[in-house]
Amino acid sequence: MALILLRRPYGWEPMDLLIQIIFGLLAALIIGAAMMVVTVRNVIHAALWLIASFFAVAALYLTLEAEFIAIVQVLVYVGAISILILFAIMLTRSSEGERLLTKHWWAAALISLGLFGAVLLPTLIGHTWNIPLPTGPVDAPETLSGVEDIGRGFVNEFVIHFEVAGILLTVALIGAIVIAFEERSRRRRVLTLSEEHILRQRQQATAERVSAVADAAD
Amino acid sequence: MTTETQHGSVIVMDRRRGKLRAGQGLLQGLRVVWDHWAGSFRKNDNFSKIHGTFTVEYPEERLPMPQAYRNMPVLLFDDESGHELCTGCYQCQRICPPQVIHITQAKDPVTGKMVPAATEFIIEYDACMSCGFCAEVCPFDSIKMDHVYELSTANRASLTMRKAQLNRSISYYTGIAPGLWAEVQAGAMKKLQGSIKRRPDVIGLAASLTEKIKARRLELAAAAAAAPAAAAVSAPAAPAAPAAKLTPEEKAAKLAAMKAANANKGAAPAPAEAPVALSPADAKAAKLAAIKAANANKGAAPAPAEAPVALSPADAKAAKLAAIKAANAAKQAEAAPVSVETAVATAPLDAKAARLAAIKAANAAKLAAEQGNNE
Amino acid sequence: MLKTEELQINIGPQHPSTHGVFRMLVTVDGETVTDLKPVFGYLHRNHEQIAEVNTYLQNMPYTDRLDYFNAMANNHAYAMAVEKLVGIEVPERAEYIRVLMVELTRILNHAGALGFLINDMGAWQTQLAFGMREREKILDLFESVSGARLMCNYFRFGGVARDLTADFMPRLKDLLVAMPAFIDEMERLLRENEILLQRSEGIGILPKDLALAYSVTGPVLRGSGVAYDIRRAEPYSIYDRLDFDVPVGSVGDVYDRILVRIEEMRQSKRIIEQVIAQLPDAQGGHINPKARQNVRPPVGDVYARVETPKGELGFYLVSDGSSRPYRYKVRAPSFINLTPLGDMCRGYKVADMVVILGSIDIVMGEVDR
Amino acid sequence: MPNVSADDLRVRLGRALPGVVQEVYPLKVAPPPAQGHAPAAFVTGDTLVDAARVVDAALYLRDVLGYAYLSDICVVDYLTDGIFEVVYRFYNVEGGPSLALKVRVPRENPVVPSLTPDWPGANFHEREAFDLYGITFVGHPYLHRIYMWDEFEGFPMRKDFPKQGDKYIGEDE
Amino acid sequence: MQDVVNQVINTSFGWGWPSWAIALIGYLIVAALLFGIAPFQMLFLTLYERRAIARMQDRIGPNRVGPEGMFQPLADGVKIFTKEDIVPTAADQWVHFIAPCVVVAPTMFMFAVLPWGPGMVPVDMNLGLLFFFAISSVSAVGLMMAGWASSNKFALVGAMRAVAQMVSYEIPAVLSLLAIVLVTGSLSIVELINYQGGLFISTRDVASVPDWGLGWFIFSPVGFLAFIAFFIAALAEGERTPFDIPEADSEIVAGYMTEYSGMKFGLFYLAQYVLNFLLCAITSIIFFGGWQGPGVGWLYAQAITPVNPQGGWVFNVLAGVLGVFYFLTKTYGFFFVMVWIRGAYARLRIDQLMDFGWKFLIPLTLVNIFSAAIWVGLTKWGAADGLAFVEGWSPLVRWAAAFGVTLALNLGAYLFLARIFAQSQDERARQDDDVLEQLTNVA
Repeated sequence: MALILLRRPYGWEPMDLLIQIIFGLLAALIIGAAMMVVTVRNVIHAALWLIASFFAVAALYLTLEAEFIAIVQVLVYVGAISILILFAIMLTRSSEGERLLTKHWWAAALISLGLFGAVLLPTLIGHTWNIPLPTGPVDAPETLSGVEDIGRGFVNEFVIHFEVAGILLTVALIGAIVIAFEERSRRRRVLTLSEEHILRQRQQATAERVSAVADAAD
Repeated sequence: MTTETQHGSVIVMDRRRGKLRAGQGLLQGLRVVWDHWAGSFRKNDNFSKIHGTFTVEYPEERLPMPQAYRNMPVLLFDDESGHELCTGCYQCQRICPPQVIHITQAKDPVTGKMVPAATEFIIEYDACMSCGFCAEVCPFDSIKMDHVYELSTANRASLTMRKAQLNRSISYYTGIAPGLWAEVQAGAMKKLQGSIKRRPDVIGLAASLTEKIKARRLELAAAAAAAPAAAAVSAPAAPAAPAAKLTPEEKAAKLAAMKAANANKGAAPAPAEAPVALSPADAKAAKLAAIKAANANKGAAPAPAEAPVALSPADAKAAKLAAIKAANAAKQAEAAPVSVETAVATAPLDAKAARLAAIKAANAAKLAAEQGNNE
Repeated sequence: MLKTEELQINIGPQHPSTHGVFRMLVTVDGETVTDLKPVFGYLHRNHEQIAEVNTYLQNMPYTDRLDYFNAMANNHAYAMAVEKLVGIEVPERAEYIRVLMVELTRILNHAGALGFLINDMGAWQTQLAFGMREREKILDLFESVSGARLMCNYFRFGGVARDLTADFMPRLKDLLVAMPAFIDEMERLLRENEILLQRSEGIGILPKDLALAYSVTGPVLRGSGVAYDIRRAEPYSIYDRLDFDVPVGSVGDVYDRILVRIEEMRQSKRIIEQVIAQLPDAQGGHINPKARQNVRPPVGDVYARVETPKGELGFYLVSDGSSRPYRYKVRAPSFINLTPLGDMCRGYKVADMVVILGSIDIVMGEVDR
Repeated sequence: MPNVSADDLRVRLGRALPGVVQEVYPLKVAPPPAQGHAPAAFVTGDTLVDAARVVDAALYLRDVLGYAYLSDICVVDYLTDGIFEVVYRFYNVEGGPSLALKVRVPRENPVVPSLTPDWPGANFHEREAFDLYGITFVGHPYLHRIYMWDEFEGFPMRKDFPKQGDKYIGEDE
Repeated sequence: MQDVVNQVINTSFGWGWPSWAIALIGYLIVAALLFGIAPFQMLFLTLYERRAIARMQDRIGPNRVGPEGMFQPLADGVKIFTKEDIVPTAADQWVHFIAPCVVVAPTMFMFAVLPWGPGMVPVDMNLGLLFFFAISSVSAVGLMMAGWASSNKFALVGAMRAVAQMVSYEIPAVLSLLAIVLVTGSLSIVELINYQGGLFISTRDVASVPDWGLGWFIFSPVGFLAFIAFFIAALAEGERTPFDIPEADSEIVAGYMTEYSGMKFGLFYLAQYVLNFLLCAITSIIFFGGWQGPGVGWLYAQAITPVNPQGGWVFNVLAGVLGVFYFLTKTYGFFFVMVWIRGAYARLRIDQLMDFGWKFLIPLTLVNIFSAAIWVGLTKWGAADGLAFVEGWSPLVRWAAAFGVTLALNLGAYLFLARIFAQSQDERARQDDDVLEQLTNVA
């Protein structure tokens, strides 16, 4: 990747600046998009902002050289989850919602800030700043991001987790299918002309049979 | 499963159920399309082939128009004389399904009577449906269907065609539909011969007129005896034709001459000199001359209007007009001997025109004579 | 639970697949059609009223405009009606020429109709282009005899307008050489194509007895399994002298209609071959090009019908003894074949609806009149 | 099934359904006065039936005689006689010529029972007749205008419908 | 590209620019190049398609603007640019505006991992294939936006169909590629191409095979079935006949594009054709060796590469030209197949499309993955992996055994599934007898 190449030791200073700028832009985009998600009135717009936020997060992963995670973020969140959200919203059909920033918005803001601080503060406090930057060649890229490692991890180390997740997903899938079938069977079936015709013929035949039986009884 | 009937049977279409469908049909379809693709690199204009490009690249290449092709009616006129074949008979106007033909018939400027020509002929091309009925009914073969199809315009009003825009020469029409024009000629010839055979003396006259003419003829015979001299003036015109067996045209010409001569009967000789030598294209000139002659005679002392018109083969109209005018002039002058010398060369193409001229001349002469008699 | 809501959509009057200005007011539940109301009249010009103002002959070119695909067949029906009313005999040669033209019309109509049907199924015009190619050849022939490709105006009361031109027969024979290849190719493209089978099998079924009750005609009726062909049931013109088979379907779905149309093209070709073989015998006869331009039929009424490619086209004429018809009614096959559309589409998907409409093969000029 | 002629039909229909068949009386079809000849009398050769019982007659044709195919329904406006004539045309699927049933209703109150419940194919024919002539078909499931728009006034195929001048022209242009 | 830029700037001019600047310039140049190539591909492909399909229909096609109609796409472009841009009043203005961009952008991204020739890849990502498909799924968002923002029923239905189709056909596409990935053991597109040297048999499977650049995957049963499945899925992804349901003009006018005009419509068009090009390109790369072909490998071995710095630059050029030639020939060949299919077939119905994808294509690709596993086992594994019986077989015999087994398996699976699928479709087409019976009893 480009950024790996940029990390070559000669001239890291401008490279670092570039990374910083990119990070800043991405962070701004993520936060801005996330803010838009909760503030816009139109639900579809909110979903679209969410997608933008997802995408920016994927880009952020790239700057961290986690290619696989980045690509999977795009594939799963942007390509699938967001579509699911959009579908859900469109099917429920009420895209214009109430504006959720009520007059007590400051309370909400306070709570969020508090929670955010609760997470961030220990990090800020516990972090050791001013570590001297490494000199000399950079380490080989981290191996965890490799697909192969993830694959091996799935079938060796984390096989139970993997299997459980797989079973969970399968169960969810089967459940969805069952629900869909139930719904389909309950739906009013529109008879086609020929089906209606055959039905009428059969009913007539039954009626005749019944009347014949009645006649015979008489 | 088939059921026999008298001619052929009833086939129940085979739906080919139960065949394994694993994509063979799709491959077959691909094969068909491939054959067309592979075959499309040569051109094909042969009806018996289904492969090859059939495109006609329109502005450069054009399909040959079949002769029968019809798109928008036009009026025909004779190339050499400019004689318009239309007589303004209203047949086309009457049959036109969308009613887009509007005719104004020509009037004689002197008498105000209708003459067999159209002064204005309007066809609304924008509403015309090119059904071709007008061309079919036209008894004078003057309205024909054109082959021009690039008529689109942004200006709808420009599609109201007047006579000047509708006029096409006969040679133009023979260019686009030689076979059809040959048919027209053959048909006209046949008709003419038929009618001459049937009634050699009243060519082309309406049946209602023949009785009148018969009656007139008797009177005329009596009158002719009274004035042999006057008749003799114009007599030499007729014998000019070969005596043995007259062709229809000659007969027509003779008849015209006779009628004209009859008109002069009982008139005092008062020569109004109007020697007009007609060049082939001088139809107008002839007409003018005739009018001039008529004007000269009008209200003047009786003067013989001498109009020796040497007609070229295609000058039927000119002859016709001249005859009419001369006749009118004679009538006006009450007794002006007019001798119309019509030497019509026999050309099959002009049979009709000549015949028409003859008829018109005859009619005019008859009218004149009648009037002359009455007074 | 997701509840689906019924939705009303207008397909047409401006829509790529409505074969003209035709509107279908469709109620859909999801993708399933629950109700369909055909709405038309956008091309209504009161043709029948116009015809009452015109003379009998003047109506001839207007019949071309009914079903502009099959002008010759329309001419035939109208000419037959007037001839029946007045009592005009048609010379033999003219009859043969008429049948020749009408059967050519049938081929060109089916070639086009199949192409449009496959287009409605979403093909990108290849089948249509092949059909149009053959159609163009036939139109060339029409043009050479009648002077126009579509608005032929070729039939006259008691004959036809013009005799065949000298180059007509050789060209027709060339065309007949190409015809089997074309029909076989069409069959190879359509008959076993899995996609087409999926799109047409079991779609738009019109059962046999319902087809009769719905008064549908032509390939739609025969596709439902009723072997009713007017050429056979009530032979007119010279059809009683010609051998041909009547193809019928067995299920009555779109696929059967396709098969019937393909087979009808074959049969038409067979008829044309017979006409060519028998035509020289009729050479002596004339064709009455300008016969009876101004007819004045006696007081009475008449109904004459022919089997056009789309079905039974009938003309009901009432004469009051004048030169204009007192009543002039067109029984248009496209119009009546539309009657079961709403019922036929019920229960199928929206995409099928388009195909069912295509399989009926309507021409709006005839529906709206 | 053997074909039935029109005269035969009249006899058989009269026997099977007494009172349905009506006596045919001549109609005065009047040409426009401009054409200047006397109105001619028109005596139809087809079977004239009672308007109220046309469905019975039609069912007889279908079920007994086998004329199951309803080909055409046509209305003729006989203005001078003050009637509308509705012509039903039936065919036998086996082949052969048609049988026509004719029904005459007064122009002032044209009401005919509908055939649509028994012949769905009569649907559009009857709607067309309603649209263009204003004949009410009792029992028709959806008797609306078919060609003209719903707001249109008048029945354009009637002989007394004004041929010239249109109040709708000028609104659009 | 960096090498060239470095050569020019630092060696020729001697400016001594830092590496990151060189890299940046190199990437920028490549990006600009690709950005120019993408619309060019679209222009070319539209003309190509129109001409090819015209030939199939016995026509000539556009041949008026320029020689052989060469400038017809430009004329169309000018027309589209100058057209009025209409936005419906009821539309969501911003979403309506952004949607085409969201659709186009991913297709441009996808060029980043596309190798054009030997050593000619913008970015050799070791997750290239995954990146390719991850990015391609983003355009579904754009389609959704377009359909929703137009506030038109046809557009919305079209968008729904498009998204449903894209999402469900991504599965067979990825599954069929999974088989290939299993065989190669890599997600890198470059690695995939390198794998395909050889002559009908890949040199990686049997090392003794001469390297003519013809060891394509298409010659193995696994690859062939994967190719069929992938190409069908690619047709669906690219919204090509017989899967052009989202824009089925006979049903829903133009799908999500209904309310677009002018350049926005042009952008959709651009996205579609560029996507088609990319799908054809990726098909040719994965199954037909991309730039692999007779001569390229040898030429590239003589060229200046990191492995071989002593090579001649002439060979660089020759290998590049030949490689790009092979690659483009194959790609346009596949586009021709797309056009060919478009010329021959009708369109499926949406439910039939779903049926086909889920009931036929996905089982087939799953079987193919199984085949691929067998292939890998028979050609690569040994006693250490638990396959003792293959020990001692020559590579050719192992390859032959793998070929035979997978061929039998795949063919059997295909015929079996085809029969089952045809039967299920047949039953759908027929009267649903059970339902009728049920209804009769109820009534």
